[in-house]
Amino acid sequence: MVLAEKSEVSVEVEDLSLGYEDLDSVSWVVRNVSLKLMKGSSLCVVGESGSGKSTLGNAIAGILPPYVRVSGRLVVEGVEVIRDSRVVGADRIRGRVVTKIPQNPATSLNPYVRIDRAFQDVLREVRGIRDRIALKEETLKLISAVGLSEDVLSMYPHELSGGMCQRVTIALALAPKPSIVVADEPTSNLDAYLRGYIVHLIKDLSRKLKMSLIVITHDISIAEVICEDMVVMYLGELVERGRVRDVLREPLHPYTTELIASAGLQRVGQKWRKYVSGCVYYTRCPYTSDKCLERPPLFKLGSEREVRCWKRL
Amino acid sequence: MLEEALAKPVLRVCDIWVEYSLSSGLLSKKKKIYALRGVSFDVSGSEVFGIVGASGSGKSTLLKAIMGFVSPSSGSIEIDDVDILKVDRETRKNILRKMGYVSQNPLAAVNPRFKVGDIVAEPLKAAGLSRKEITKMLPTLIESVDLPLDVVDLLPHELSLGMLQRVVIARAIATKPRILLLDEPTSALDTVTQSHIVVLLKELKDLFGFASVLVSHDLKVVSHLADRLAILMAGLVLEEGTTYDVLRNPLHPYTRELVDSIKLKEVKEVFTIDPRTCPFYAHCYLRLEDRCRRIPPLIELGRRRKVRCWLYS
Amino acid sequence: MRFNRRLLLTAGLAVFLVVSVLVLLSFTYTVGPQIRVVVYAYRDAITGIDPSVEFDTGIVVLGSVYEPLLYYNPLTNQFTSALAVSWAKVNETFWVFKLRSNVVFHDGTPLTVEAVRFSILRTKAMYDEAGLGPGYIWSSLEDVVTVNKTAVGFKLKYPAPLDLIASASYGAYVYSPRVLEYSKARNLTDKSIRSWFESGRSLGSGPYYIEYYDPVSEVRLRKFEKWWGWAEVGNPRAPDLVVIKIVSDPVTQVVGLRGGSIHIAMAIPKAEIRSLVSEGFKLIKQHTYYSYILMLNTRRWPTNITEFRLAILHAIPWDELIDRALYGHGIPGSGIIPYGYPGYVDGLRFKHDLGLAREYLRKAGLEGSGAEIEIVVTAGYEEEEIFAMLLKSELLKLGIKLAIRSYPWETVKEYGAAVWRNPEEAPHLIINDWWPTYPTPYDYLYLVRCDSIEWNWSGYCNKELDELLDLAYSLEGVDYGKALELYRKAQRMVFQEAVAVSLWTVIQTYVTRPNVRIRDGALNPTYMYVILFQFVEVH
Amino acid sequence: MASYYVRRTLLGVSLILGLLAIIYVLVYVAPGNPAYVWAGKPRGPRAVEAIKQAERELGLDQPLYIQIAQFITRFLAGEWGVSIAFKQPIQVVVFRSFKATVELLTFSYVFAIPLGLALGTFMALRRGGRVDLLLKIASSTFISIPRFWLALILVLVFYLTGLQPLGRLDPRYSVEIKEITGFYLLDSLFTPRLDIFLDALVRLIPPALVVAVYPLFSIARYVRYSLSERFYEDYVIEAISLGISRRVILARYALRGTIPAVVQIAGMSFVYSFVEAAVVEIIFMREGVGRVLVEGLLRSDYPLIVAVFFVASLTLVIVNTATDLIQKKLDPRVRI
Amino acid sequence: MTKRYSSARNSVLRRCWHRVDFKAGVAILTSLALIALLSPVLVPYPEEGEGIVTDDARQRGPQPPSVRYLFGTDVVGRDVLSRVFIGSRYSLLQTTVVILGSLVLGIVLGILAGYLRGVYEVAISYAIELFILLPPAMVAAALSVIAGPSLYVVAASLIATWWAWYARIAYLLSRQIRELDFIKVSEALGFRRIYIAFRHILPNVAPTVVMQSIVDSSSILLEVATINFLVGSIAASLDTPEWGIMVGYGFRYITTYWWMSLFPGFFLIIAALGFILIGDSISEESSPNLRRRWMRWF
Repeated sequence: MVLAEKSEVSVEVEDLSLGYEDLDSVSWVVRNVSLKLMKGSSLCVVGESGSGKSTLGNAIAGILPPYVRVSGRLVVEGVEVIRDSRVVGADRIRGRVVTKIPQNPATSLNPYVRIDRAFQDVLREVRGIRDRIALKEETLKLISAVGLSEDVLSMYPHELSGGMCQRVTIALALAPKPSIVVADEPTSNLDAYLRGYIVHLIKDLSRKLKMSLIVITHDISIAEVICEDMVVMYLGELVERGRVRDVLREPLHPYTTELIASAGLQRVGQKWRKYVSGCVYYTRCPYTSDKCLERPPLFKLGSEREVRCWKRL
Repeated sequence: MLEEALAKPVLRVCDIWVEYSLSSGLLSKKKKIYALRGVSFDVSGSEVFGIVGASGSGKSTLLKAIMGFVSPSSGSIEIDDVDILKVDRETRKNILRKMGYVSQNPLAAVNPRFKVGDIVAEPLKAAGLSRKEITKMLPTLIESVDLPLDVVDLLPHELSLGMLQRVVIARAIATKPRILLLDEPTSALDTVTQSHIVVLLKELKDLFGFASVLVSHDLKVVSHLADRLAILMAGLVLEEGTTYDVLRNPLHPYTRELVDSIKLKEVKEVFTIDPRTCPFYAHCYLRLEDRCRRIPPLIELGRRRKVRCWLYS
Repeated sequence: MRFNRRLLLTAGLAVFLVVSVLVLLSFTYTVGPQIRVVVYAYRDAITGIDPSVEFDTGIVVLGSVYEPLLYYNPLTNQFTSALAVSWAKVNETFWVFKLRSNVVFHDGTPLTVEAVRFSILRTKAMYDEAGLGPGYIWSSLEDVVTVNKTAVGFKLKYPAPLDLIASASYGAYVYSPRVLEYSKARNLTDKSIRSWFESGRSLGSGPYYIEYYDPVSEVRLRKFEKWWGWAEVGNPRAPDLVVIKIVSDPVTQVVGLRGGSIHIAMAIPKAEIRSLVSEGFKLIKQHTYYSYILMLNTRRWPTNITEFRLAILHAIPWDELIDRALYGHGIPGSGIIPYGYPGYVDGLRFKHDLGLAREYLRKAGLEGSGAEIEIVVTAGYEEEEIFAMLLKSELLKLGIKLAIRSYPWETVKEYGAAVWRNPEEAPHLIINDWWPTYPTPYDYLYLVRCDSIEWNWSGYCNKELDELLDLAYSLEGVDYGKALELYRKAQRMVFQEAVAVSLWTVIQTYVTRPNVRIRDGALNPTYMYVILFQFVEVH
Repeated sequence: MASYYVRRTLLGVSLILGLLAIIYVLVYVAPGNPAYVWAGKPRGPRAVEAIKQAERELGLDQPLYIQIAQFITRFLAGEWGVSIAFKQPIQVVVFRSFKATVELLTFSYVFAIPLGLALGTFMALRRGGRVDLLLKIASSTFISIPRFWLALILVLVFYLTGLQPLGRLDPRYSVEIKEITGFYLLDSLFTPRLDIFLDALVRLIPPALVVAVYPLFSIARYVRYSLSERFYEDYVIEAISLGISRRVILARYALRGTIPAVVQIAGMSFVYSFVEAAVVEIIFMREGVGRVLVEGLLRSDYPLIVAVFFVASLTLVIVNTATDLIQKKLDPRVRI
Repeated sequence: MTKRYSSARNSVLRRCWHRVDFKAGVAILTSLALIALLSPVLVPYPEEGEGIVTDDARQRGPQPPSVRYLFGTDVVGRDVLSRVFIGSRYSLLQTTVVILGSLVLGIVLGILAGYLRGVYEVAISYAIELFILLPPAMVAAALSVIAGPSLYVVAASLIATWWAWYARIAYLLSRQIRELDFIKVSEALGFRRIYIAFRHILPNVAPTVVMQSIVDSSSILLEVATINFLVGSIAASLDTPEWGIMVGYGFRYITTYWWMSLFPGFFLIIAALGFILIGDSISEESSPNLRRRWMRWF
């Protein structure tokens, strides 16, 4: 493997489609998504459940289940992960270059071992640290970085609260010293009260360790706090992309508008409309025209802004 | 007149204590853990009373106690001046029919093998309505929660979570209850659906004019719906007041943090709660040395404003 | 694949360890003495080895371990001396037996008059006191007395053929009275004596003693070098170690025999014998008194009708029976006393004649009635089952439905005896396999006595017959010939009433490996399945 | 923590008491005449008296609950009675054969369990592949074969080849071996004689093969199934995403949760085999509990049946309790 | 997250139809069922199949497999093919009876234990733990001694032990379900407990238990056969053309007339395999992770 020369691009997604095989059909959950992530920057993927954002995140983290179908191209830190409808390099990036903060912290920790054992596994396997004292030191460093005390190490996962679990998983994700961290809905299973805490923790750590950060969330207000760039997805399609500031100030796609409104617990959007082929958002869009029966292309507005809506034309 | 009607509470909860006994061993003594410690509040007219607390604060237990799923060790729960803890089973059942209950997880709240129509019709059936009457009433009910009519023949797993929650709400309001108990009605949903449900609940309240108790960990959701609210922690009410007052001028340090958390500001996580001290003692930045070790009394500060903090004694 | 490499390494290490342990052990290897071994595959579990109480399969062990005063061979009608060298009837109620002088028991104590007295009185007492064992054969005995140091006298209450009784295959064994000391027993019937014996010890005077006793799987007998008879037998090739293996499965008997794990097999499937013989295995046929007796329930409709019973008996395909059920290893039954046994009457047979059977059925008024009857057979006895199946198809031709039920032996016994309590519960037909305790015809005719409520499965009661039998029995000790005459008469009565018939008498087959020779003296028809191993040669 | 063990053990003890009660009802309260059997089926002049005596001993004239209580106390005090069929104290009859059965079963399971685990893991890792398909068909077929049929085929093979090590030991050796533990494989090492050890081993392998087939393949099938499920558990996916190697994920993450169930399956079938192995024992001329039971059945030996029943169930209670305790040890979440 | 209790069951069956092994299993069992149903007209010697030794049979005696007697004839000359085919009725019926009996008993008791609290729960769950401990072969053995051996006794003793497995599943499931909100709401609405147990809990418990019983069915078939072999060969009439008994009967002649037990044993294995194939497919298809195509992925 020849590592590509050090470029500024950390993740490059080109026309990527991901789907799951079923009996004799494939349900595509991500369709023709392209995006780029620069080194050290942070990106939010926002969308409601079923928008394919988690699958996209998993692909970038290199954990595609065996029944997945792919097309397009995915390059992570110079390693080609997906090429020519095949997953080729997932095991080269997973845990080495990318790690993932899971959505469900309570079930994502090995219930059979104590926390320190989980750290040792990662450190030994991925970082190759064998020395017991070094292991202990490194574990302590990690655990204190997320603000936990030493006594957590001798506990089992089920003895921890949700917030503590999430912090342990964050520390675990940092253990391999990745250059990219994918956080998949890091706050969705936490009390509202803790959301801010975890969001800030992730943000601070990624800044401090100079990692690229990909946050997958349905809550646009989190994106506001944590990210610089933002991608809005709906039913597997990328509908809008841009700097977070710009998007929030002036949302171009009606779905983005709905997302922003819903963060303030306001409701916009249509009730129910029959689905037709064409724009994916047709069923809920308040501003439809006949044009919407045709699938809109991704309109580029400047270098950093893209939107998939006829309204912009 | 209006004042009087408002003043007469529909639901009055008085000094409720709920305990769980946790047996740690056959031979060792049973440990008692209090889920609720002397909680009192009342709800009148078509008021929405919100209760905010982190997980483990006892907020769900409170609703369960009102519904009779758990029995309090002392205290009284009066509905229209009848103490439901003291009446016989039949009367109690009749009173309970005046209440609707919406729970956190719509999946657990409906029988997965019932059709939506049957689910919604169940309270009507319990009220002794004939099949004919029920079929007549169903469409209005379904429409009132913004669902298409053809869902009545679907099974729960064919609906999305948001739709299912609407079904649960439809069931709760089927018998036109005096009181609606909402136990985290939105916490399992993503932000868009969440906003839809919140809007729906608001509409329904205006339409039917029932009183309701809303329980949530998310101050944002509660503040949108509730007229008054109480902050609950470790089974103790820490603060109570109108939503406007509490949000504008939070008195208790914990409330302040909660208000901050709406804006995703960085807050401290609450790890340890000693049941013998003020629940926020370990994390309070205003700690008033010795006194704070004891549990402060609930201090009344003017009309409908209470706080449990030594700061105001 | 680091995972596999490590696994491989561990496995390799384990193998190395095991091998090195084995090698180390092989240094301590010593060759045991070469001994002559005979493995005798017996079919059933051993039910006990108390010589005074055992009344069933234990004889297979006891026969080589203990000796009676006399042996009797009914085929030749001759007595041979065992522990008694000579004997005489002094008068009708007093017998004297002179004991052999050079006999020692397995613990080294010599045979004395006291030992004979002790053993026989204990046998009698066990029956009288606790109802256990075959002690009833001594019911005529009043006392055993010392005549002199080497002669023992038997005082009787009434005349009885004591020579026959003393040579009975059950209940006539002599053993050392030292057992009282060993077992710390207080009296003859003390339970501790039984448990002393049953825990696998022997105190007899026979050529072998019990070394290991597991009634379910195997018994090991060791050669008793001090046995008095070795010189007389003159068999230097007698086995040093006899293993009586319980091999209940006939197939395993064949397989074991062919492979060498078994030397003598007694339950080879009949269909298999010919091919084994052609391979060089030796076949020994032994005449027995082991009979299968069909009993007909006379207390339940419709078998309570004599004509109906006769119809059934004429429907039995008699000529086919031996061939189909026994593959020729049997003798057709006649009456109920087996061929070659005192009191045997030839020609008491029915014929397979469906026409006659229909006739009887009409007489019984049951023609075309579609009567349903049932037969109970013992599970695992293929002969009985095949018989039942044949009968079933024949009866079907007469329009009678036969239901076959097969149960374990104990259950069969309960069903049989039920005829007295509740005849409706007892089956219409039932097969009893029967062999004698000591050679008297009474033993067979006992099956149809009124007072034999345990074994008379016909429920047949005829006072006249009973009186006849009582008379014959009392004459046994006085005029044996007259007694036999009466027994024959009784048998004819039973035949005419069609209550019980002997289906066949078994010819027992033993198959041995070529290197084992069973001499003539090793088998005695009154000793079921017993091989006297002093007469077995191992080459 | 400690109290969990106490409680589980107490449950085990209560189950044993319950078992005894059931067995009593099953065997003694049924029709038939236990007193007659208990007295040794006496005949003759004193028989009625002896039966009366036995009735008093058994307390058959008492109400049922007292009978049960008496039975349990008698049983727990070790008064198991004397076998009707074999006249020996029941403890002697049962435990002698018990050792032989345990030797056979232990030997089979010692190989079957790890092999089954390995095979199952192998199949799970290659699920969907051709090797997996082949092994899946093979294992499905093997567990479809009833044990008696397999034994039967083996007999046929033996018959045709004419070589067969039957019994537990060559009779020559059986008089030389020192009985210390009752397990011949061990005793021969204590004796110490290599040839005896090899003889015992050679005779043990064929029946052990028949016995081992079922646990081996059922464990393999279970492991394949449960492991394949487990690969999608959140914590396994998390471990994968952290780049932990397959070896560690298998050993510490996926297999960890499978093992208690495997122990349970193995334990259950181990005890059920007490009876089922009877066929194998009969065919291979070995002693064994199952064989004792069959012999007892043929002779309506109530006390013996009760004892075998009890010993088997007791083993099952012990195995079950042990499994639960192991599970607790392996899985810190378990709470009862 | 609460587990979804319904994963569309009918779609599981639909999915199974796409599997080769499921089809093979169904094919095996259908043909066996057909054989069982039609055997009286299908077989050449139905009388012999039921156990009667006809004159013909006596004439021909034991014969090895040939064109005329495909599976040979047994020791008294009966056609083995007829016996095996007619025997399928007994074996399959017995298995079905055991499954249905233990299902009904297990589900009812399990739900009662899981839903009713207090003494009922304690008593029934203790009974479940207890009955699981009884080895079926032993119970069959003991009952055979007491009640006399028969196919009914074998079936009864299997039900007596097997119900506990289903009851345990039903118990644990209904204990989970009773904590769910829809049960609580129904209770609060004032429905009777018996109504809730049957309307709400039963439909949610039964499919899982039934599914388990399908997966189990091969074990039950084999257990039935084993017990029939063990208890039957010492204690049942050899007339009965049940497979286990036939194998046991033929076993005595295995060295000479090997076909007598080989063929019924063979059918036993085929039937068990059929059940296993179906059970496996169902359990794989009903698990969302297993039904997907799989290759090594980490």
